[in-house]
Amino acid sequence: MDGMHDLGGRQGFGAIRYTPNARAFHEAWEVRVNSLYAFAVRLGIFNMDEYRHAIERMEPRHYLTASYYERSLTSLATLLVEKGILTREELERRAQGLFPLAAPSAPGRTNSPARERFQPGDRVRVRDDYVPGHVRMPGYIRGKTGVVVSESPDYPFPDARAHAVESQDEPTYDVRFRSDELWPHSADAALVHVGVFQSYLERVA
Amino acid sequence: MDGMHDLGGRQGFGAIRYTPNARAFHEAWEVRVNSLYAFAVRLGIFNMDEYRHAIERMEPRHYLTASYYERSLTSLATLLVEKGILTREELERRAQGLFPLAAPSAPGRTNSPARERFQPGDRVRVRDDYVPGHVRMPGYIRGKTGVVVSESPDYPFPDARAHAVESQDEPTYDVRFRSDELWPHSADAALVHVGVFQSYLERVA
Amino acid sequence: MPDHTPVIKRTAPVERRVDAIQQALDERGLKATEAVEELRELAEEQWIPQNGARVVARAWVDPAFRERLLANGRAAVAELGLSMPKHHRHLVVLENRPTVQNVICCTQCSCTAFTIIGLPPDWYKDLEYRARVVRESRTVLKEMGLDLAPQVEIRVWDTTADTRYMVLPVQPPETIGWPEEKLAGIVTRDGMIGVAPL
Amino acid sequence: MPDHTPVIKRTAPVERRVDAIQQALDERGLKATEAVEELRELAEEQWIPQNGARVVARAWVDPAFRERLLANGRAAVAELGLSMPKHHRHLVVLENRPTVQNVICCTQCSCTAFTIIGLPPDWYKDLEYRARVVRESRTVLKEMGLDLAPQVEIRVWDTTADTRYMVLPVQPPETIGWPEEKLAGIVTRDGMIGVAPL
Repeated sequence: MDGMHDLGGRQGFGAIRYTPNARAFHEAWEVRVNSLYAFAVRLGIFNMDEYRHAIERMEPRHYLTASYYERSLTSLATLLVEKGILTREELERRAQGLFPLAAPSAPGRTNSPARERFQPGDRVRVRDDYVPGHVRMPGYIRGKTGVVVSESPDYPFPDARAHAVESQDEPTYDVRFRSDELWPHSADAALVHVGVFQSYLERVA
Repeated sequence: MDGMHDLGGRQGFGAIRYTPNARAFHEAWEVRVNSLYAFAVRLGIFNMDEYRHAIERMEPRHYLTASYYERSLTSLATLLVEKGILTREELERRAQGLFPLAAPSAPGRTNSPARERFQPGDRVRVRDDYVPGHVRMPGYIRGKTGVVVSESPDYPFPDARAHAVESQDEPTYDVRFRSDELWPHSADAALVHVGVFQSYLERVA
Repeated sequence: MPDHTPVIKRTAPVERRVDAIQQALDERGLKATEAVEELRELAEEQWIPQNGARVVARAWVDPAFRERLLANGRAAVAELGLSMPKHHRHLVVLENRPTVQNVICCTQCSCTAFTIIGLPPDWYKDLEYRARVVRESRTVLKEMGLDLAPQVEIRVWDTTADTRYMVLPVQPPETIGWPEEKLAGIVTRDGMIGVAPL
Repeated sequence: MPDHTPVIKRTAPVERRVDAIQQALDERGLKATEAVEELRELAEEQWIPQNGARVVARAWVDPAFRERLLANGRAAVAELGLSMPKHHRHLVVLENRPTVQNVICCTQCSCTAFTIIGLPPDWYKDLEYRARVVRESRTVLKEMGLDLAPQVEIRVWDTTADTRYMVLPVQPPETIGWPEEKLAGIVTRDGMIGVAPL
């Protein structure tokens, strides 16, 4: 989905709040959230693709203003409710207040029927796909052309696995894009490497 | 700029909070904001393009969570400060609290050197332009192809006028896009008409 | 020497922020408070949907006016004594037909022909309408209560320049023959935006 | 019959929301609290940047290990007793050179090779870094204190799949000949993300 989470290249954001070697956690509840979602994954209640997608499905204002671990918490709660483990009513009764959850999911999709094997050096274009459900193609590479650097091991296909749709595992390609191809005359010079699923790619003749 | 304001086609938003023939204003301060910015425009302190751009330059979280008239207020205050009429310190002292303003502007640009006159029926493509400053090309038409329906009177060129850059007035073209061209297989069927400045367009052979 | 200025940490309430600007301009002799009163009167009493309603009613009863309105909206509304801001150089009137529904939006801000159809309501300015109506037009209109037949073509108009739009709704058949003033009474702002039936 | 359920209107504080889930899972016999303690220990004491620092130090002193690390990161870190989650099927180690600076990010969420370089800090997960580093890499690095010479090429790696990345920094010349343990002491998580010099 073309959601609020798809931030790469979006303008208007301010300075990075950087301090060297900052801590990963600040409060005890953050560690608990991190453990609880990992625990639910370990129990097989949901997988990482479902987890990521439930974050993406958060109401955009909530997504943008929540901290990282509040986003994590919202995904965890949403999936526990969607999987029938808990109800929202129980959560709100226990929390003594509203417990905002993510919005329902759109349908998923399986692998592209036209997948091709690529070799290092091949020129590839990212398909002009608009996917209503989960997709791991950042919007900034859609329709853009790059060069294959390497092939990864096969991975579960996230567009399917976030939606319990049947699919085959497939490789991702490390595709190298020039920042000037991604944002012509409007980016610092750099090579941007993205791990692109085979289903998202087509060969450039 | 590819800012938070460029919302057309972004997914994840919920239901429209519609009530028939709802009021334009709810509180007296909203009417005052609307009058104050119109007054500043009338006095020639800033123009409408500067006004729109200062809204776009708001911190993205602020933009997304502020009401319409709070965005209007933020633009007004930002421009009064940038134009040297008031200082932020004075505003914060009078308001007895922080007065968030928009971020500084990137440079503007003048008309495209390669403008063409189009006729109704001409096929045109929206240039693949990435503009750091103000631009009235919604991201969803960038690189897309449509058909010219009509030509407007000449207008000031917003990409220049929002930044006090010299430019010539130019027409906009009413360009008709198929929603399926804009978001293939991922939109309700419709014709989407956009008023596109001449500088943003190139002919499709 | 320590700094004794108290630390200001919270964002001031929006109303106090408006006061701050208005007072600061007044103190500089710019007479903001006078202007606010004058412009309030325009915004609340002059720029109202009843203007557009008169235009629509006239177009329904007067075929020659309808033609002039479709050919040059700005000139035609001037015939009824209605004006538009100088920067709105062009008013395009969009004629609904039984098989064509026009809908107006502004995805990047919230522009409208406000002197004619009235200042827009919250839902028009909300992020939801701006994000969704261009991509999910039929779904959005149905959610809002306008469930169009499948054969009706939807045309969405995104107000990206200073051309302004106004929808000319189809006259309900049961109102044929009504006097112009009575007709104006059934035309709503939402109908002129294109999201509601009359 | 009137409904006497009190109306709940405010969002519960985030900590109470976490409690609600943890208690509800515990009451269902899922032993969430036990798991939280066990996973807390992993997150706070096992998945720490010192792991990656050991890897970097070994690569600096052992050219054969360095080659194995660049060829197959997952297998090479396992030699040092370090493991990665099953779904991280691939660890790509990015070798900085005097004229090449590699930088890791995750624009869509906040993925990292957390068992090796440690869980990421706020700034890595913040919207600012995610939005800006792919498009304004040199500007962002400079803001963060890494002012690269113009001839240094920047390579940004967006973690969009379950391949994980780790930057292998250039060994500072003044540390040549140091023992491996002492070398590990100068390697930071931010250095392995690629945003800070050593």
